[in-house]
Amino acid sequence: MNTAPSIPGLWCHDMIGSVVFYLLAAATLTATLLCITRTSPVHAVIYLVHAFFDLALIFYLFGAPLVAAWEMIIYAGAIMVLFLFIIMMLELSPGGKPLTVDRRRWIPVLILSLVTLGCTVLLIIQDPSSAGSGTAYHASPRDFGTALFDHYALAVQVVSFQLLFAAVGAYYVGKGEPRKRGEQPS
Amino acid sequence: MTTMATSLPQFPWLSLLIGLPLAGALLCLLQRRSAIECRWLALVTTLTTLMIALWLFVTHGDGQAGWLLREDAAWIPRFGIRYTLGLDGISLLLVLLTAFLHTVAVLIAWPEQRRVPLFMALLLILESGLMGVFLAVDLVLFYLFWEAMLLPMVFLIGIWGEEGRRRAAVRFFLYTLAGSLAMLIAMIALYLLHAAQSGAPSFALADLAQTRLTLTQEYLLFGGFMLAFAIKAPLVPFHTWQPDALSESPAAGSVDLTGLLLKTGLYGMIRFAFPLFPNATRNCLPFLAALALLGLFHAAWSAYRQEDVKRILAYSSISHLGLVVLGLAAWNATAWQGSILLMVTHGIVTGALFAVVAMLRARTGTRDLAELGGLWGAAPALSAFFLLFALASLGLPGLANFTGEILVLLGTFHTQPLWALLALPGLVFAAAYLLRLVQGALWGPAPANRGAIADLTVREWLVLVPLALLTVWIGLYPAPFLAPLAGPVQAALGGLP
Amino acid sequence: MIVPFAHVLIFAAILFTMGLGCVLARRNLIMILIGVEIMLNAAAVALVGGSAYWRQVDGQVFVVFLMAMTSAEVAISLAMVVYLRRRRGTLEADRFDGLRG
Amino acid sequence: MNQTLLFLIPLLPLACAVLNMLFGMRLPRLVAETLAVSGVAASFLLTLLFWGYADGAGTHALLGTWLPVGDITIPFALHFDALAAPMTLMVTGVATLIHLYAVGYMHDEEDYARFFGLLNLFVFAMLAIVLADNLLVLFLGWEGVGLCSYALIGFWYQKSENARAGTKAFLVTRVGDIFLAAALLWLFALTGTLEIAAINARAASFAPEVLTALTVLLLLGACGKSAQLPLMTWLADAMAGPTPVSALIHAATMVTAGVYLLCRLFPLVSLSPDGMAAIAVVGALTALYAATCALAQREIKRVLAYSTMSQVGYMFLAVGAGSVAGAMFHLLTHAFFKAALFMAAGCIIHLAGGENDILRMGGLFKRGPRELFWVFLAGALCLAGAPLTGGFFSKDGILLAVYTQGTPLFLALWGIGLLTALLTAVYTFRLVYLVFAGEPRGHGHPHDLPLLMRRPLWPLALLGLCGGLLNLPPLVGGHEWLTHRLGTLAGREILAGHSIEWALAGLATGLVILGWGFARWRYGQFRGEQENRASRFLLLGWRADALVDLLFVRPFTAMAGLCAIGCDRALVDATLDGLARQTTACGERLRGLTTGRVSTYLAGFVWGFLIILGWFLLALVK
Repeated sequence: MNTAPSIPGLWCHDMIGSVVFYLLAAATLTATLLCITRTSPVHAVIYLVHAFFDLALIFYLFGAPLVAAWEMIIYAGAIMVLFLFIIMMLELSPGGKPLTVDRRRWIPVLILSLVTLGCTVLLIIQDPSSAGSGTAYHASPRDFGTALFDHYALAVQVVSFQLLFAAVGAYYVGKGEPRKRGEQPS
Repeated sequence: MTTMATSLPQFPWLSLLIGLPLAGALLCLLQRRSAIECRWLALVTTLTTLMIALWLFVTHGDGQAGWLLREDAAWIPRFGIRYTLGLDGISLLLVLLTAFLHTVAVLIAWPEQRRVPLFMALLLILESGLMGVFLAVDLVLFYLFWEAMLLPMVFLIGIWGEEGRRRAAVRFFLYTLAGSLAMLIAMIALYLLHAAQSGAPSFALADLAQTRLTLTQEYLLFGGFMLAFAIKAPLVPFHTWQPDALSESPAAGSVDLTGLLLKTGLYGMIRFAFPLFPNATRNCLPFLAALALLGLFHAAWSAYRQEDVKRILAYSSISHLGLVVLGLAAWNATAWQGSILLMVTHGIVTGALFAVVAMLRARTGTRDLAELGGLWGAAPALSAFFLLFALASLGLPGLANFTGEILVLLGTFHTQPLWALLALPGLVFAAAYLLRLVQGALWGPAPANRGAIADLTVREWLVLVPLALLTVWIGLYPAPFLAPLAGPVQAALGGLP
Repeated sequence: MIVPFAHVLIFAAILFTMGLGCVLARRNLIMILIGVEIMLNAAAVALVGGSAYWRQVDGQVFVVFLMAMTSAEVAISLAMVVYLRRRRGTLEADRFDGLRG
Repeated sequence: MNQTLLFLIPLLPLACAVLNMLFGMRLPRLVAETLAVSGVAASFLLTLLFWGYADGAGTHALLGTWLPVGDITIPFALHFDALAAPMTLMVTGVATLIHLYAVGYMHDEEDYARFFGLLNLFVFAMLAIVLADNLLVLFLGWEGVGLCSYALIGFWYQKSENARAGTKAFLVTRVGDIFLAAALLWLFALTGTLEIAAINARAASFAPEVLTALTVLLLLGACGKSAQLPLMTWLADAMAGPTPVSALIHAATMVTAGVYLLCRLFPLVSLSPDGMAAIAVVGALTALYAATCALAQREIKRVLAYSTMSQVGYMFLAVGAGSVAGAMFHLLTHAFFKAALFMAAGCIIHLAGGENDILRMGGLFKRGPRELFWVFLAGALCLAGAPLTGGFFSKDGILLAVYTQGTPLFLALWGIGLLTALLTAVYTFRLVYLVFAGEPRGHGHPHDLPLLMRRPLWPLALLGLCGGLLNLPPLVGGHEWLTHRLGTLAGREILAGHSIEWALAGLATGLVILGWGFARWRYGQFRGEQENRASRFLLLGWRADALVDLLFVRPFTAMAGLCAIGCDRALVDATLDGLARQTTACGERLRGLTTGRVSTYLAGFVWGFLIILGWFLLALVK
């Protein structure tokens, strides 16, 4: 169990998996780099969403399909959208400029998208869960659920409480300052 | 010492002594509506505690050595910390004094109007902490109570004090905290040394006293403990917090501070510092005596120069405690008995003086000696009490302080004639500053702009009469108060040179 | 395992460093939060990689906890961003120095 | 009878004092006064009743334990013996008469309960000294009389000078007390007991140096209470108190306590020749000093105060010469005539309308009650030592005892004694002439004195005149009753030929006549008193106050200032404040680090992280 296998997993014998990993890693890093260098927060968030797509693929590659799904749903889907909402709500982007189509700006996006898309197709063709002889590690949702709700039941409870507190806290902080009595509404 | 525990499970009187005031304090805090109820609650609590202490005094005050009562329970076994309380003759007297002075303090604080529940609660917590200090035998427990009694006092000064209360409270806090930190470090070091030697970690006094230490180690640890005790006592270079704290604190606080808190330092020396480090103690006795003499005279001189009545009393307190320390340093049974008796009588007499001065201040609105005067014509009863306690304080035979002082001097002369002779002029100095105080307050013409002054109220009679009776009683028949000391003092001296 | 575990860790480390750089270099609160997200994801990569390496499901479980925590953190911090924007009218991190000694 | 009843002698005045202090103001005035007088009178009668107890070695009485010192317990115990009995009788008797006088004297005083309470308390304390069986009880009385003296000198406290005089008296006597206390501690350390008889019994085994040191300590202790050099400055100022107080405390009883102490411990004291010489020297010098001062005083009571000091000096001289009987004899006669003089002086001041200055008196012989003149004259004759009065015999006895010592030192002291006798006659008759002779120079309106102020004078004056009978020398057919009564306690036996005795008596008589002649020549007619430097010097008591001020009070005050301001504030407090300021400054510097910006903290965090990482790397490399 805890002895590291000396030979890398089965999936590597056809080398496709490793190539895909390196490709995805490179894509992720590129996207992240672009993300953190943007001046516009909207662009940054979009690049980050892209990076999360790649990460989700890597997770899938590592035999964690459930985590990959959640990465997509929660991170890319919920959290980043929340970011976008806030950015837009507060009008943080340098807006007002007409949307000019600058071709050069599309080049990195296109390359990244192509890489990601290619990797996705590759993975769909070569399903890691069905392909190998079973020695590669793959956590089925059943295993995952058993571990989560059996062994880590208490932690789940704690985390859920934390989420509840966060929700309450966010509500409290976000509702704004209570207007003092007699003060004119601004 | 540890084997003295009685076999039958007894009623936990000692825990009751600590717990009762604490319970009273909680009740005071819980019902914060009525100030009157709080006062009565505090009075009933302190009176009950006094009854218990008196009962213990009557039944156990026969001068037996060793623990008269002992309670022991495991508390934090991993570090060898136990909940151990012990009562011997020395602590018996101090417990009695604590219970008595707190009853008086509640009566003194009766007219307090601001935040009465909190005031009474703090007073009761203070009593609880003091009881704990005088009863704890486990070092950690002792330290806990030691700090626990500090905070209520700081708040009493800081909230209800007079004009300069903030500065006084902060000074008091910082000074004593610095001392107790030194003690804490020394305590832990001793614990670790002992644990390394015996393999059985323990904070019990009797166990730690068995630790084998090199002389250097002893000096260092002894210094740590003595710093805390010397600041609290206070010995002279560490005394400047005390006049501030005493003069700025409210009346009940002054009584408590001078009567009891200062005694914890001396008690700590007797109970912990001396028996834990016998060799260092033996070598440091002359040094201690020098400090005591220095304090005796320095404080007397300083007292002579003060204009503030409460500061005069504060310095007189330091001066008297110098004599107490001298008696301890003389290392002689008679001197020790005298010192401990002087601790008690000083608590009563100086406490009474502070009470009288508070009454004076309530009437005249000033503490400045130059603005007082001619009090005898206006309030003879108050003045008579003032004079009585001042005379007791300057060591008039037949009044309380004399018995302690003469025992200290007799005992000291026996072992160290020179020290006793050097201390003697202190009697004249005490007379000088106290008579200056009496002269300024009671005699002379009354200030022109002072209105009529009422004499004592019933409550004030209730405060002063017991104090005066005790002053005379101890002055004329101190035997019952000396009796419990015989055994413990012999035992304490026996272990050493 | 399809790649050496060390490579996975190096990847996670680079990602983490990028996030850290973002947090340190940017002054916009939103960008700082984005940097924090990147760092958290780097941690997730390491966890999933470890899970695959040791063939234990626990790493993935922790990623789930991490996501839950992240969402809580994001919820609160974005609420605070809104709050600060309303109160102070800016999101420049260096403008907020209420803790200055 | 039970000997514990002896305790009634001191305790009755105490009880009356306590009653008067607690309830005096609520009782009718007459009850309070009766209580005070009857308490003292009752102890006088009790003393007479118990007279027989003093026979032989005397009687011990034990009331109870006081102070347990280790294994020894110091009790409240009395010892009523041949030395204590006459003293007790004198104290209670004189006190009774003075109490009666005081009732008249303090007739208009509002605060009578405090006065009589304190006066009774004083009698108690004095009796405690007289009757004490151990030194601690004696010390109780010793401090007790000091307290009463303090409170009574400052009785009229509205005037700050009065209260200050009381404080001065207390402080100066307390300086003496610490020497007594030192002697007490030393004796306890040497013998393990404080019982006077036991100490006297064991004194012979002490080393000579120890004996001398102890004697000097006791002497200094006695000097404080008895206003002898060098602790004499308080007595003249003590005259600020009411006259009955001066009569009782500062003439008859308390100031003689020092003499009594030395007599009590005479077996110890007498073992040290050097100590005895010191006592005699102190006594003689004080006698001369006080007599010179008395010559120039202007206030009647101060003249009497200095004369008291001078006469007490004679008593010390007697003790130093080894004659306890002589000292006690003079003590008793002096108590009688000096009390009479003081009370008469009180009447004179009363008649002169509160005027104290003898230069503004005069003419009282013509205009005042004749009775007063005779009483005063009787007292003055005794004081001057006119032949056949009590003062003559007692003073003569002392001079004889000194003369028969024979050493050069004692002969010199004898010369001083003779000179003092001459001066005494001069200032006494000066007083008489200035007060009674000539025409009135003041504004007094003669009026009748209350009966209670006149009657008590007679018995005292008579006692003074006839006091010689107490110890009449065989020379004139007496039996030396007091000496026989004292028995072994009487000290050295004085052996002198009749011719010497006659010669000395003649010499003394001659000196008195000489002094009287001088006074008559100088003051018979009032010629005013011109003030010159010498008289001013004497008026101020040889400027002793200024000297004490310079030598002790100012250094004390300066030291107090140094301690309170120099040391506490400038040194300790300033050091601590400096520490506090340094700490604050450090904090100020450090607060620059906390910019409050997230970026700064993050940067710090990263740097810390990098350092830890680097440390791990270093460890790895090693």
